[in-house]
Amino acid sequence: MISKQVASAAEAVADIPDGASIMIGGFGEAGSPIELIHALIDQGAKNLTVISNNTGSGEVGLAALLQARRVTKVICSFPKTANSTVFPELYNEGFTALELVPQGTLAERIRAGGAGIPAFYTPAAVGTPLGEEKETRVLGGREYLLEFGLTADFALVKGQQADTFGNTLYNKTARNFGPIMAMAGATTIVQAANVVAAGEIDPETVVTPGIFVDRVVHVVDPLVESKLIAAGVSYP
Amino acid sequence: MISKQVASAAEAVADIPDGASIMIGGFGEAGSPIELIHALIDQGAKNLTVISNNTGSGEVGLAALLQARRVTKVICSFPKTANSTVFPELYNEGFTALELVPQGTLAERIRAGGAGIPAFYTPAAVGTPLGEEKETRVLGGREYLLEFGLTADFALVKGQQADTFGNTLYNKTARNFGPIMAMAGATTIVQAANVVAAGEIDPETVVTPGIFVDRVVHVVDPLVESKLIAAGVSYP
Amino acid sequence: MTDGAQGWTREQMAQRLAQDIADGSYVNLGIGIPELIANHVPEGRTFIYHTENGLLGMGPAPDEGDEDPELVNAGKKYVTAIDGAAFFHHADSFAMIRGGHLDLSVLGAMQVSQHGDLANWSTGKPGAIPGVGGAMDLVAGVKQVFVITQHCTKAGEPKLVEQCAYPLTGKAVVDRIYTNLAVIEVTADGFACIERAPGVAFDTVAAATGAPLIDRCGAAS
Amino acid sequence: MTDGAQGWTREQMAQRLAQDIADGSYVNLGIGIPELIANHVPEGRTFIYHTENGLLGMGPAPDEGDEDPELVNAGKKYVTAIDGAAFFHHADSFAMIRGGHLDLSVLGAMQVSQHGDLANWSTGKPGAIPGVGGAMDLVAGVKQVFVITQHCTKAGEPKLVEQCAYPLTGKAVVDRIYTNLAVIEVTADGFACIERAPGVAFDTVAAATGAPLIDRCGAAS
Repeated sequence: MISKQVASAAEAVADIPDGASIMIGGFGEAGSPIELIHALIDQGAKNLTVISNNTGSGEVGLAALLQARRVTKVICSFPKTANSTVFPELYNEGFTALELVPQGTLAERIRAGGAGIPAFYTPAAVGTPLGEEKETRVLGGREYLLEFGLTADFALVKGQQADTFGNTLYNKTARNFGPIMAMAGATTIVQAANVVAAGEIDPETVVTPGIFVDRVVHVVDPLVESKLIAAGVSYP
Repeated sequence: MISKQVASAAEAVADIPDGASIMIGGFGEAGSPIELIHALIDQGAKNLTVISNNTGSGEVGLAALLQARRVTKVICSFPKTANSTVFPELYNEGFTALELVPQGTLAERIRAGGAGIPAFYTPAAVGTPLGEEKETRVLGGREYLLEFGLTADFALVKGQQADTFGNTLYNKTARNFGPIMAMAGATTIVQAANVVAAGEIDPETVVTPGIFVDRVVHVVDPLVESKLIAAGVSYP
Repeated sequence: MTDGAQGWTREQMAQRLAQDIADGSYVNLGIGIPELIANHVPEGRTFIYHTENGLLGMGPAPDEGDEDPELVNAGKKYVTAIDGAAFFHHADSFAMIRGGHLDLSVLGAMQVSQHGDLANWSTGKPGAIPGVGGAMDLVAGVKQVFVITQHCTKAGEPKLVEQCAYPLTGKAVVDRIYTNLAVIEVTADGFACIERAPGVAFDTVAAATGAPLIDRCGAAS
Repeated sequence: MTDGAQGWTREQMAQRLAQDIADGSYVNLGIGIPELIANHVPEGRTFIYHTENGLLGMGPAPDEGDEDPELVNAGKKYVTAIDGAAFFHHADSFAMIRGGHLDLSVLGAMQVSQHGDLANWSTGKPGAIPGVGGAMDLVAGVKQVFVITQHCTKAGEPKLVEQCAYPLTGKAVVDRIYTNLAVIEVTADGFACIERAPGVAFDTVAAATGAPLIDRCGAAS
C-alpha cells in the first residue's frame, strides 16, 4: 500500500541539506507553508537558495527563515511586502543575494523546470533592466528573451486537502505557485489541513496529481501569518 | 449579463472561413466534438488545416470532415487509428498533407501557443527523422530541439459541463487536448452536454477558465463515434 | 505646472476610463488608482476582473468578518469571488496574460514616454530594494494597456515625457493615458490629447506634459 | 536463429520484467506485450500506471457493459480508474513524462541497437503512413526505459542489432531489454546478457543477437 504520509513537519524536512535550493509556495501569506518553514528553521539547514514570490512579512514563516540567516540567495518577483523589514536588511548587508524575475517569467520558469523544458522565449522584460545581458531573439517580427527552466532540490507547498498518494487540492488563491512548484521540486513536501485515503478525492478535481508529491504532512490547523504578525509573534 | 451561449452548433461554426486553421480536441473518439465537426461539414468551409491528435475513424466526425475533402493539411501525432481508411487515401493521393509531431511536443506546442510562448526547447525527437532539419541546441550538456508555439483560428472542444461564462469541465480521459486547445484557439467553441448558469460550477474545480472560451453550445446527448461506426453510419 | 486638485478627481478619472471598457471585457486592474475603476462600471456593462495571483472573477472586498487570508488580490488585499469565478495556478494565470487573453490592463505609472514606454516599478536608486511583480508580463501580454495617473508628480514634474528616466517596465506598450487633466493617446506621432477635463485648457495640458502634445480633442468628441 | 516458442512465453517475459519494478513506481506501459505486465505485479507491490492521454492510476479493463468511451488508454482500449486516480490534460500529462516524473516506460521494439538506440514507430517504407504518438517523448523523458520484445522477428532476424536500420524513436535511450530468451542490459560496452531463460544457452542468445553480446549472467545471479 502506497502512502506518502509522514508523521510530522520535522520528519518531512529532516533531510534538507545545507546549500539546498528550495521552492516555497505562497503569494504573501496566502499559501505559505508556515509549519514546514518553521520546521526547517528548527532543523538548521543553512546557505539555502529560496525560490518564492515574496520574502515574507514580520518575523514568522519565510521572513523568520531569512532572519535566522539561513538563506543566502532569493529568487523572487517582489521582495517588498508590507511589514517586510527582514529581507531589506539582509540584502543591504550583502548577506542575501537577490535574483529579481518578473512574476510571469518566474511562474513559467518553474513550470518549464517541472515539465522538462530547459528553456523558452518570452516577451516579458524585453528592453528593460531585467532583460539586459539576456539572450534575445526575434521571432515573427517580435523580440523575445531566452529564459531557463527552474528546478529545486525541494519544494514546500501548502495544500488544503491531500490523499495518501499525494493528490492535492488547494484553497482559493492559496493555490498560486503550489502546483507548479510541486512539479519542479526534486522532492516535494505538501502540508495539508486534511489528509484522506486515496480514493476520497474525485479524480476530476485533483489539482496536483500525486506523482508530483513525495511527502504529505497533516497540519491540522495551520497558522495564519497575518494573525501571528498582528499578535507580535516572532519565530522561533 | 455575459453569456457566451449560442443557439446551435451551426451558429457556432458559421463564421469559419475557407483556409482556416482549426484545432479539434479528442484522443480517438474520447473528447471528439462530433456535433461541431458535423456542423462544420454542413457549413462547407474548405482548404482547412486541422490540428488534432488523430485523423478520425470510420466515416463520421473528423474522418467525415476529411472525406468531404475539406482538409488540406493535418498536424497530428498518430494518423493511423483503427478503422481509419479515409486519411491514408487522401494522404497517398496527395490531397491532404501531414505534419507529424510527437504527441508531447504537439501538446506543448499548443500549450505554448495559448500561453504566449513563441518557442521552447524539448528533448523529444532529437536524433530521429522528426528532428531532422530542426534547429538544435545543447543546454546543460544535452541536445534539444527548438519547437514553436502553435495557435489556430478556431478550436473545437468537447466539454461535459460549461457555464455561461465559458468555464468548462470535462469527462475523464475526454479531457485530453481540450483545455490546451481552448487556450490556443483565437476563437474557441465548446460543446457541452450540460450548460449551466455562471455560479453553478465550483470555482475550485474549473478546468478551463471561461476567458479561454468564446462560444458555448448545448449538445444534450452527444453522439458516440464508436457506436455510429458499429452501426455503419456515414456523415452526412 | 499643475496642482493635483485641477481637473478630474481620482474617482472621476476612474469613471472616465471605465467608459472606454467594452462590455464583457476581461480586465486586470493594477494597485492604486486602477482599483477605483471597479466602482464605476457603466450601467449595463459587466467586466470580469483577473488578478494574477490566480483568480478570474474577482469581486469586491468582503464584509468585515468575512475576510479570508487565502482569498486576496495582487495587492494582497482581501477580495471575494463572483458567481462564475475560477481559481488556477500562477503559470495558468500568466498564460492568460502573456497569451493575449486579457482585453485590458490598467496600471499606474511613474513615467510614460511619447513612444509608449512605461516606467512604473523602480526609481533605479542605488540601495533601493527593487520589486517588479507581474507588471512586465502584463504590459508585454495584454491586448490593451491603459495608464491611469496624475498628470504630474507631487513635486509638479511631468510624468509624460520624451524619454523615461526611470528603468522601464516595457517599451512601446502603453496605448492610452488617463490623467486628472486629460485623456491622451500614444500615437505614432507621439502624445495626442483626445479629451480634456472640464475647464482645463489645451495649453494647460501641454504645459504639464514633458513632450510635444498633439491636439485631437475635436476629433474625439 | 530461434523460434518464438523457445525460452519464456510472453506472459513469462512480462512476469520477469515486473520483478524489476520497485514498489510504488509510476509506470507507463506501451501497447502490446507491455500491457501484460499489469497482470504480473509481484505480491506486496503496487505500481501506479500512467497513460499519456491523461490518467494517472489506470486500472484494469472494465466489466462488460461498464465500458466508457471517454475512459480509455493510449491504445484507445477501455480502462478503469483506481482509487486515488487523477485526470489531467495532455500538456500536464507530458510534463510528467518529459519532466522525468515517471519511473519507468516499457515499450515494444522493432530494433534496439547496442548503444541503446530504439526504433519502434516506422519501417520507413515509402507510402506507409507514419504515426509516432508519444513514444519519442517517453524515451526522451522517463527515468528508465525497458523494452520487452521477442528476441527475433517472425522472419527470424535479430531485433538487437549493431545499428538500427529503421528510423529511430530515440538515441541511446534503452536501459534494458526483456526478450523470450534473456534479459539484456545496454552498457557502455554494448549488450550484456544478465539472465537467460531456463534451458537457453548463452550461445543461443548470442547467435540470435545481431551485435556482440557480453556474458554477465553469472554476475547477475
